[in-house]
Amino acid sequence: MQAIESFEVPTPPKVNYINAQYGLKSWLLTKDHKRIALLYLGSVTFFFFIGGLYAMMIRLELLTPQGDLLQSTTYNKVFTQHGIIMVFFFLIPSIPATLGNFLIPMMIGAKDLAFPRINLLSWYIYLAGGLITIYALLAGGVDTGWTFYTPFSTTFSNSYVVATGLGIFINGFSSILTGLNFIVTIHTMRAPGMTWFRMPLFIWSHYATSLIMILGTPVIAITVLLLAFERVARVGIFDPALGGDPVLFQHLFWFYSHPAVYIMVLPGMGVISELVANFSRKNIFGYSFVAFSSLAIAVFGFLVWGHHLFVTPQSVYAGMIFSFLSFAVAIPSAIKVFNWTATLYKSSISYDTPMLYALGFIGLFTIGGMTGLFLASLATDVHLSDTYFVIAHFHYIMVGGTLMAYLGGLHYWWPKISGRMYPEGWGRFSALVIFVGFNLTFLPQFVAGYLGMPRRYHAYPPEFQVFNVLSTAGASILGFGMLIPAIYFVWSMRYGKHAEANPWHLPGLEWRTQSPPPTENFEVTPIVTWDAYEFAPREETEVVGKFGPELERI
Amino acid sequence: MIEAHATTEDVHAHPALQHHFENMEQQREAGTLGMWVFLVTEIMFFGGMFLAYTLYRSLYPWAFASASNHLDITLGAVNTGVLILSSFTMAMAVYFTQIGKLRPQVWCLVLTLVLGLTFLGIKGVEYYDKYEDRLIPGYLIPSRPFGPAVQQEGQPFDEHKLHLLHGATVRQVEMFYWIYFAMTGMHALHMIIGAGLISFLIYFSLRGRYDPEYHSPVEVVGLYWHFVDIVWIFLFPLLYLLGRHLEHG
Amino acid sequence: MQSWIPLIPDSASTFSWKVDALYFYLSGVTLFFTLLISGVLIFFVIRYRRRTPYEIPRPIAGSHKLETLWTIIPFLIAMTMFGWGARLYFEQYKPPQNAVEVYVVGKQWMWKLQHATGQREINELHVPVGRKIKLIMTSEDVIHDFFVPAFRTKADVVPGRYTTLWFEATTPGKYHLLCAEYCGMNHSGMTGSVYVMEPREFDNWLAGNVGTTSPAAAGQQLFQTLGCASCHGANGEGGRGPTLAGLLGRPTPLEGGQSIKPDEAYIRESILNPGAKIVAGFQPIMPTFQGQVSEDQLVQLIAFIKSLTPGGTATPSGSPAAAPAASPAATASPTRNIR
Amino acid sequence: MSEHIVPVRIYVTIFLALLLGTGLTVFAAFIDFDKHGFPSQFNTIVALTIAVAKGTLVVLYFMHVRYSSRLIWVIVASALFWMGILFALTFSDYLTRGWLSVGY
Repeated sequence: MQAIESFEVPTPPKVNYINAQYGLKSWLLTKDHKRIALLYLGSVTFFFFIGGLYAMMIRLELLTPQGDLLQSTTYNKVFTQHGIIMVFFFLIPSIPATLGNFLIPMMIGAKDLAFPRINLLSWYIYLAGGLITIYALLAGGVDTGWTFYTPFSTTFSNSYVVATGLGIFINGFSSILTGLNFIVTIHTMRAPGMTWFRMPLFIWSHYATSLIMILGTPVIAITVLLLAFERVARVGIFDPALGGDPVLFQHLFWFYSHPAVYIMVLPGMGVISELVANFSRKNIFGYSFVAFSSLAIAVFGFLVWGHHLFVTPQSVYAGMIFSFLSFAVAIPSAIKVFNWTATLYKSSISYDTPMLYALGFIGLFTIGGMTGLFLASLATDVHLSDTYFVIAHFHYIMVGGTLMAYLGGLHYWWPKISGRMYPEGWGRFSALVIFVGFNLTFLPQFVAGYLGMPRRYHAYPPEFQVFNVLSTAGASILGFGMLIPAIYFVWSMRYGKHAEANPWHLPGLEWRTQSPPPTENFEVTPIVTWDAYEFAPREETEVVGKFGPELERI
Repeated sequence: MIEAHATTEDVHAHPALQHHFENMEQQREAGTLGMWVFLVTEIMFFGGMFLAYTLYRSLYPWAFASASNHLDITLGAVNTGVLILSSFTMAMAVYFTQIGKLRPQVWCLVLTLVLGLTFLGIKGVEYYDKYEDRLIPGYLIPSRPFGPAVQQEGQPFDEHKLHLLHGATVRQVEMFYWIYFAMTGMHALHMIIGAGLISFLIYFSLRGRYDPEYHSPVEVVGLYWHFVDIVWIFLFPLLYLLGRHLEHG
Repeated sequence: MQSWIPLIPDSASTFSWKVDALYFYLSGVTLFFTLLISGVLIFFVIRYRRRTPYEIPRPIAGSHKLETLWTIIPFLIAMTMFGWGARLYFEQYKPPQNAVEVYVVGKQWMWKLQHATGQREINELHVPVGRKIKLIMTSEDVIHDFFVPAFRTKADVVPGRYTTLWFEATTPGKYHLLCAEYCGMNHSGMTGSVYVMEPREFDNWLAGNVGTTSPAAAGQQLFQTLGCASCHGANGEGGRGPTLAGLLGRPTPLEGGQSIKPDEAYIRESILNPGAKIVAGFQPIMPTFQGQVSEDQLVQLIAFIKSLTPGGTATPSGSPAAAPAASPAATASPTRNIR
Repeated sequence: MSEHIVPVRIYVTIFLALLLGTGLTVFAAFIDFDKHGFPSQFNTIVALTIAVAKGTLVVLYFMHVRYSSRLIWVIVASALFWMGILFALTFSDYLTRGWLSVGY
């Protein structure tokens, strides 16, 4: 109790990073990580709504089995562009480039990221990549699927593959630079006393994410570049007609694109660790296990790409290696889920909107993770690969996981970012709507997938219609649910209640400065003498979790 | 709980110290670390191409040997020497910056730049030779030997010019040249970027910007330059030398 | 049966129930953990809801025992899944001896199939119950994927190489044949049907569909016209080139000390790129046939080479063990040209 | 706090060693080791060994890793480790493709 009162920092409406300077130029040339985070927030949201629009088109088309709304060429472009926009321009930058950018320096007590200019550069690179991609979409679109499998993409597709590839190539550098900046910042910019094991888990997970970004992204960059060259110049590393091997492309592609899944979900896990601990006022159960499981995921994530190639078919023996490793990567994720759940034991749980998202995340991520086992298991994957089961599985991770975490984090840090409170009632309502809509959209797809409905089908056998109708209904609810936060966040920027420095009464460093923070984050460089999530003095810690003597004896 | 830390603005703060760093040491450390992390991404970037190279050499060993024997080993070896020398002068530039000798520092940088450009020049000569020999793959290159375009017109390409070893086909030789141009082209691009960076260094070095306390940029560009050197150290034997012993076989 | 929404697809092969069993096991584990986690979550959320605004719960240090427990138990469960799945996968992708072979060529956006006895089909496949069928598949253009949900099996069809798929149908009926790898504009139209028939019906069907040369016979024709026979012998007995009769599966030493077990891909490679893997003791004198033979023709040459038996004469009507004895197509004239 | 300054003598030595390595690798490339009873692919092994040695010298001395913090060592090692992953797992596919007997 005592501890919490002492966190209070007076919040006079002072000079902060938002009103420190005015004018468009001050935003476009800013080197402040918080402003760059806002630039990212705006552009990422823009791409999210474009991607969402494509999603609605897909769902509307699939309402009927005949394929009567869109032509097949249009439909192919729509799902391709949905994938490309959502993966490369929303999911990958979403949490790291907005929340990570905003919070990493604040959480470790730094004034900025190590390379502020590179940080701004990465946003411009992202924008350039995005604009080139949008150009490709407007000029005629691309129809290869976001996976760009050769030789379809190199030789047979008659669409804007090169421009899109270029967009993705350029965007990759934005991701690399962000990851580089985070790693250097976390290594060199920590405030005095901020040891590695005092860092919030959000930082650990972003560190792991950054590792994947710098190790994986260059491989997709060169792969996409070679692909574009092959298409333009008709030379062939990947084209069987020219002596190449299309499976090599798949190896190189998935060497990045599977770990990229962890780029998307690891930051989400970091957000959830923050939310679970802070909204139950409890130190996270098994801190070091959660921290190291992030690193384990980053490392193991690179060892499992071959499970996308079980039916390609790669060698049966390679398939077995990859299957084994894929099961292994499930373990660190399981550890996280168990620890989050255990954190809630004997805690003090509030039902604020961010916590609702966190609880939703844990449930949905469990389903998403467990259904991943069906795809890691060789024999079931043979039947399930390239069906709607896969679609449902990764949407449970990407939407049920990453997007939930992103929204939860955005609500949680909104007072810090904007200096205003969002409307709590609407927040809870929309969290509920999104949860219901999401499940209605994707749960039926598991069944449709096992029944054999292949993905990327414009028209489908009529017996699958019932699942698609359910999905489309769910998607409408989901889409509606997404609009609510978009509206009230914008509304609250002007009309929301002013936020205190520490509206949630939390010990984290980012709450020990005014809301919104000043340009250099802290008035004076803080000296950290406490652990992450230290709500009560350490002396009070129950050394042995009382999970019942019978469990402890094991 | 928040206590004042040592004042951030030292009285004698170095003019090059950026506002968000505590001191020059932290700034230098961040710069070096950043470059190393970047080099890791570069390694992975080239890694994808090395993987393709390894795969196709193991699939088409004879074609790769034939094609590789067609490259000019003298120019390749000279270029290796030139690049190693430039790496040495770059290391010396860092050394002279560290001990604060301005003139040799500038001279070393200039020498590095000249050597780098020499490398690119020799590379250009090699590329031109390949162009003359019509060994550049791709439809964009006029009158290329490879591919259906020419073959269908009934002008059989003089395969003997390629000195194909038994078991090699023109198609596979084309694969070698595509990988050759992709890898050396990417390497040359890195050289060009490096040359640009060194030009910047020379400009600022002449204005006396770097001193023993602040030489992070020289050091960081040096790391980059050495990395490009290492890539070539691997490219040279892989592209020019392997299969050489089969030349007269 | 269709009055209620089905949860599993039709079962029509020997794999179906095996894959279903694994699927049910996985579903059971998933359900158990999902209910466990969400149950515990809901219980905690209600039991430990915040009661007063300023309450601070006592911190709890982690427990190594619990961490170990929930690392090892999921790992062991995962390993059961891995082992089960891997065993079944091995079974699915290791084709059995003496399977009836059907050649499949995928192209945008249709399936071209040909039985060993010569019958050609487009987007349809007729197979008998209780006989092992092995598909040897390749593509003319992009990657496709041969997917029959009722058989619980699929495999990509990749240009430039052969992939195989085998199954043994159990239940007569008409089942979906789908392309599961995105292949361009009309991907969703690249569908068809697999007709599983009782053996007697199947033989009748075969009898009613004579009229095309068997792939092996066509291959023999090609073998002559392309001049293969001049080095390999009219019946593959060998000469300046290696013996082809009984080549497949027979460990063969190569120049350079390696050894391989020739398969379809090796024959294909040797036709298109003869120098790649030269049989020990032979000169690399064979010219390439790259660009001179189509995918269909390659398949026919392979079928012919596979039909050759050591010491015997060519029996180009398909592998005798595979062709149903009653099939009139087995006597299809080897001299008829496919063109 | 200050970094280690490498003496000129070492730079010169390394430079000469690198030149020597280049000469050696060119020389070795023309020897047909296969004919002299060495294991197969010995030319490749020699060429790559020399290249690795040269690269290591550059990394250790020109790039100062020998005098750098453990962190830099870890970074260099992890880059090589990840390259290893890329190669090892990709080739786990290509090298085992022929293993499965396909039933003839």
